[in-house]
Amino acid sequence: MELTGITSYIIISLILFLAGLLTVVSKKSIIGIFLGIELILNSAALNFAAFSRLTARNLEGQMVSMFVIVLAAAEAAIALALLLAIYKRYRDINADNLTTLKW
Amino acid sequence: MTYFIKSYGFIIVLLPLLGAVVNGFFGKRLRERFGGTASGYIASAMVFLSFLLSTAAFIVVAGSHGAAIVNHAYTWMSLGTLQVEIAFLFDPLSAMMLLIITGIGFLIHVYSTAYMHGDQGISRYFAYLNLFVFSMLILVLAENALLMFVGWEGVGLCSYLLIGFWFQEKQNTTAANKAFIVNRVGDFGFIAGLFLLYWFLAKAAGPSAGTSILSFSYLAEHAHLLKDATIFGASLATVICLALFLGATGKSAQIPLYVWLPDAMAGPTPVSALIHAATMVTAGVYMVGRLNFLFSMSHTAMAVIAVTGAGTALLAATMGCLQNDIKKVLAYSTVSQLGYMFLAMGVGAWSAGLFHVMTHAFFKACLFLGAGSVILGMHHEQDIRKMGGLRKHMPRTFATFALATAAIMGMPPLSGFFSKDEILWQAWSGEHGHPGLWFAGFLTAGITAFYMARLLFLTFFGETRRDAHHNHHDDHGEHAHDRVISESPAAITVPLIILAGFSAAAGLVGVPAALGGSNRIAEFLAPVLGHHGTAGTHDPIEYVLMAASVCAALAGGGLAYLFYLARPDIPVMLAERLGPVHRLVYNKYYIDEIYGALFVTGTKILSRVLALFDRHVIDLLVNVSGLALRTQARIAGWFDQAYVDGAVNLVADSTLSFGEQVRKLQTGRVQVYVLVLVCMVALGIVIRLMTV
Amino acid sequence: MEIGMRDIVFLCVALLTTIPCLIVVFSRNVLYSAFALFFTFLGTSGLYFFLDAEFLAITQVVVYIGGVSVLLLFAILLTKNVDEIRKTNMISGPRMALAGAAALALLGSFLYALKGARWAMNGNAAYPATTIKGLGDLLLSKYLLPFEIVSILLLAVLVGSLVISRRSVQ
Amino acid sequence: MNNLESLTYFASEGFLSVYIILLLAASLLIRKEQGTPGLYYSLGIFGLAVTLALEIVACATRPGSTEIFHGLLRSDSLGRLFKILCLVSGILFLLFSLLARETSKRFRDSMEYTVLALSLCLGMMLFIASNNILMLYLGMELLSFTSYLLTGFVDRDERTTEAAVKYLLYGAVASGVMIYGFSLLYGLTGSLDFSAIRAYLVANQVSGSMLFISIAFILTGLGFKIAAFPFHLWSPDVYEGAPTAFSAFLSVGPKAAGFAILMRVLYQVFGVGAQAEAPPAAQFDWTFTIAVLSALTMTVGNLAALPQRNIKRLLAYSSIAHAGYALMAVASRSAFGISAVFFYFAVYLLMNLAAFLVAIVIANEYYTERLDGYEGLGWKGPQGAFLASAMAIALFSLAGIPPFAGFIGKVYLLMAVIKKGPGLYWLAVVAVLNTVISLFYYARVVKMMFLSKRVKGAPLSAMTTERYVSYAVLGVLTFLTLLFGLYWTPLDSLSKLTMNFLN
Repeated sequence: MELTGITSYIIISLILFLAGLLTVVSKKSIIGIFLGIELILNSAALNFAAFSRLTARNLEGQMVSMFVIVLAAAEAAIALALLLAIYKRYRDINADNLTTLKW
Repeated sequence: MTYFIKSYGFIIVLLPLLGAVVNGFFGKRLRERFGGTASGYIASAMVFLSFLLSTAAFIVVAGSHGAAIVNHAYTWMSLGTLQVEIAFLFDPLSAMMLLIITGIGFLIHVYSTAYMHGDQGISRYFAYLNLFVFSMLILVLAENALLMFVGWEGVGLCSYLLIGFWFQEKQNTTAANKAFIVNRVGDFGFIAGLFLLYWFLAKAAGPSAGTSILSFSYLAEHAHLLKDATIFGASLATVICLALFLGATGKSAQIPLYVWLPDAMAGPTPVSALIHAATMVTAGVYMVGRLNFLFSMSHTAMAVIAVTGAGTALLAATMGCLQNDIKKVLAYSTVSQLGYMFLAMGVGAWSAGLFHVMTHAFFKACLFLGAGSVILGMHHEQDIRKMGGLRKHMPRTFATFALATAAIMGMPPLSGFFSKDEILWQAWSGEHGHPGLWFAGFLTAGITAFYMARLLFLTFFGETRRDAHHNHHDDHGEHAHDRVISESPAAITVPLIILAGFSAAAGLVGVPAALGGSNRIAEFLAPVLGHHGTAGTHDPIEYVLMAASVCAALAGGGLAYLFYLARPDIPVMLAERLGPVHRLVYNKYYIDEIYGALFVTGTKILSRVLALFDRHVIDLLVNVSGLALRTQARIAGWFDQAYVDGAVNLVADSTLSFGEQVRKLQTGRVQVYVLVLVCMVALGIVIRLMTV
Repeated sequence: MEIGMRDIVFLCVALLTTIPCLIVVFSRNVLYSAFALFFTFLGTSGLYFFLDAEFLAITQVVVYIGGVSVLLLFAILLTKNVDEIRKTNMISGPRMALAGAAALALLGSFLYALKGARWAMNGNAAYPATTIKGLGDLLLSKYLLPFEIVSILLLAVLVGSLVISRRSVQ
Repeated sequence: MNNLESLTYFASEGFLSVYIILLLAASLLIRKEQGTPGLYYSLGIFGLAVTLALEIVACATRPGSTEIFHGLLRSDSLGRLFKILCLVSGILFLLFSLLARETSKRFRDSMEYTVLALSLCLGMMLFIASNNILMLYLGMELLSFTSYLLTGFVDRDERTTEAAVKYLLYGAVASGVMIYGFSLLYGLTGSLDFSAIRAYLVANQVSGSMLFISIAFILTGLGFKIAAFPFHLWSPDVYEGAPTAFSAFLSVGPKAAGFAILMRVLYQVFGVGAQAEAPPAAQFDWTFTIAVLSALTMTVGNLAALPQRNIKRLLAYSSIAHAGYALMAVASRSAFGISAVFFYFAVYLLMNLAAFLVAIVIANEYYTERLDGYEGLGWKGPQGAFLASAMAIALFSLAGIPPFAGFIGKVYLLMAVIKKGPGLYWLAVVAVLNTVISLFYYARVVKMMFLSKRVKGAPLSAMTTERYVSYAVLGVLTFLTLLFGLYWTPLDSLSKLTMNFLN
């Protein structure tokens, strides 16, 4: 097994992915949650790039990675806007505050 | 005229719908413009027109020597092999039902104009009533089983609406809900039966099958395919018939689903007469008759029907003996008479059963309307213990009521005598008959005579006892003194007289051969139902049985005379002597309570498995094992009134509380939502990988 | 197995990617988490170089490190007093425990699946020497449509975020 | 087919894209004070109506299935019909926004709202038509991002922003998981195009476990879009918090789009049972998985709806339940199932939007979303009677009671399941039981409207222009609900067209 082979990349991306999930679920601040989401997207982009180069050997995967990066940025913009709205109302960004809507 | 029916038969059905639409949407406008009676006139006129057309249809059918006339209105749906048409079937069976529904329906509409006079919701009432007639006509005229089911659901809905008509009182809505839910159980059986039927026939006939598998003509032609089919080891025909019969027990109030009918008396009295006596409840009988070719394929199902019918007849009759609410007595008597009809169906005496449907429609409608007249005269008093001596005040009501009572008791030569004896004779001698069944019917005849005579005597004879139970009704008592008991107006008495006339004479269409008649009704229905029974033969036993049942009726009547007129102290004494039995019957064998108990137990299991063995359940086990009679006081105390009444609601409540639990999943924390997502995905993947 | 220079560098980059991402998860200081994320992005960018995806690596640096990370820092500083930051990134223990169990389950099944996974090896295809030209060609031929659509998407997001943030700034 | 040729198949989407840009440009020229009330909404409705017309023309003139834009998109009847459905719901969405107080009063001249709505529709259309992983992702994100923004667009109370944030966080995770799953699929098959993926799966032995993980992740994203259990938790909160017009839209348009693409992925990529070439990838038979999800979705939705006292939340849970019903036909894995899903959504659009429209009128009038606001509605004069009857018809239709269209829709779904054979009979039983449960909460609302002892609150105020429009729309929706309950042959033949896409 080659160290720079596909498996290494997949394991790295898997670590990023799971770390992202853990972050999303456990952090109390909305920014913390969002860090996790970025990790998840990053892991997917890495996967696409790795498959693109090492197994499929076409550029399509890289193409997706690029779009994923762009969309992540757009998502960050929306998140920031909403974050400010939340902060304005609660003076806090604890996600556990957001429980008016339930049951 | 044949052409007219063939092309425009649907008008008969549409007229009441038109009335319902007019009353439903413009009722308020009408009332403002023309006063409250306009709704009633419109509704009655629609049904009357429908009745006229029905008469025409009847004449056509009678003239065509049994050939069915089908009016294809339009293709309702076409789903692959299933094509359902809105088509109406005019044959002797449906023509007869048509006359009963529109005829009696019309009389009851007229009666209602007086009975409901001044009620706030009068246009709503007539809209419902018209809608009911519409649905019932669909049910009866449907050319295929699915359309029939539509009518079946429709009458259920109307019945629900009408029972809860005075929804301001909680007990009425409770009764309506009970009727609705119990009927749902039955409907489930019906639809399951249809499903099986469709499924099997579609499969058996293969791609070459016609597209209208559920039409009655197709069913009649292909029912024989079911002969050797089995499902889960049981005969398919039996399973289908039993499922359909479950539907019939729901609608026609048979064991075990009869419990809704007595409660349904909460509705206005004309409704009780129209829906819960004359028409809707016979839907089950009609359905069995319509599908007789199917039922005759399964001996097991026939036996079940016959036994259920006989059992219901007997059980309900005993329950009727100790009721004190005038409408409840009639309700139990309805259940009992329906039992008779199913007994007839079960022994294969199709035409006898339907004959009884007809006669029963007349005399029971007359009785209910008479009861309504009495209730009106007594200013909404329904307790027969507080009546008495009414024959002087309400002579016309009394006369018609007495005639109808005699009819239901089976006094020759009134209508009830002929239909009942036909059933009893068939129960003895029919191909599926059995002396045991006859005996149950015979016994029922006696008990019926007893409680009907009791009703008559307590209501119309003796002295007025309006103050006897004064202290129970403090709030109304003071007013009662001022009110005078008087005969009802003509809009009420004329329908009564007409119905009484028919109750007396309708039997003449079915005079059996043994009495020199030719049983014309059986002959008339033969194209649909086939020739059954032993018409034409003379068996001396027939006369013996006939005499026996008349004697039973006379004995019952006499006993009632003894108990309630001559020696009123006897029933009191008997009640004391036979305390437990009396209480058992008086409380209707605690069937409602037992159903309640079953539901309660189910609820416990559902919502709190851990609490399964809490005090109540252990109590229940102790009580059941300790045998009912000794501990019934405790059971009765335990199932307090609210618990029992709410039994049906409890099912709803338990579902609700379950929903409350599910709702708690939604904590409002978005990270918990994500957590659920992650865990579920992980769980799914792990399960999958472990099982491959 | 012979370990060459390339492998050692790869290992370093891989560690640079994965170790910070654990800090992202477990740090209680949101600033630390954000900086750690910054390093993860940097490491990913390095991995892209290993994959001969220079353009992607540069995009990653520009968009993520230049844009997203700064945006995040911006958000942190905008919504918090600097003194409070220390205790702002609390972790919910029970949720972490449950999610940890789920993550372990996922990890296990993934590793199990990885053992039998047969990726679509397309060894014969010629991989372009410079990916930038290839990507450019693709963007102007097959992927022209997504390119256009993403511009509409960015436009819509811009318009929408502006409305919402303007409202909250006012 | 190359980009230029493809444009002829792309008329509607192309028009919409250009229109969005033009609208943005035009808004720079119109100064705020010049704008007439409702101008942008009307412009938006116009744009969508033209798009709809173009789509209908395309549907009529371009039958058959074609891959366009080098296989990025697919032009076929399944997509086109679902697009028409989504566009209709989009038009109604803007109309409802105009009619609802919360969106019309303060944002009467909001260009941004309209642009977001149009972009959302564009996203939906691309999502439905996508035939490529990238396009699917892009379409879905265009749809999602604009949805997040529209949810939080109106600053009505604290609930709007909360809903938007929850929606964003949940949606981002779900789509992140999905794109991760797609990356695995790309690794397993080496291609982004669905047709190529399909061909690879058919030709090669692909690892079952990894493929399953990938499918599970992909289902997470699509399940999020259709709000199926266990990915449904966001939807009640978002529906309750979002502007009512938008909740109404969310429960129909994006959900239908999600179903369209779910079926495309499941049937086209992972194979349909009826096809002769049983794919080796059919090591994973997803029928059972979807069936279980379907049963759980409808049960959870219906049970949770029982105790609800807020009409929007109640309809949200009911919408979850309906997704469960529709999933049932997806699980049937047959061409008939596809047409049943379409049929159901066409009917669902009518009845659900009618219910939401009544909720909008009531919220305008009484400022309440709680069920108490409906007490005795049926007795509040002719207006009240009309509203209450329309609501009752909509709810009974949702419950699946015979003379209404909802019943026929359910019959189609059940037929699809039963045609599949005894293996799925249990699902049909679960569905029927669920229908019974659902009757409880639908009937409760009807009961409150008609059988309530007290007539609560003031009588309805006098008619306004907005009210007339609302009633006209409500009348049409209700009429169609009734009509399709009695005569649905046109809808039936339309839905049969969707089956073509498999060829």
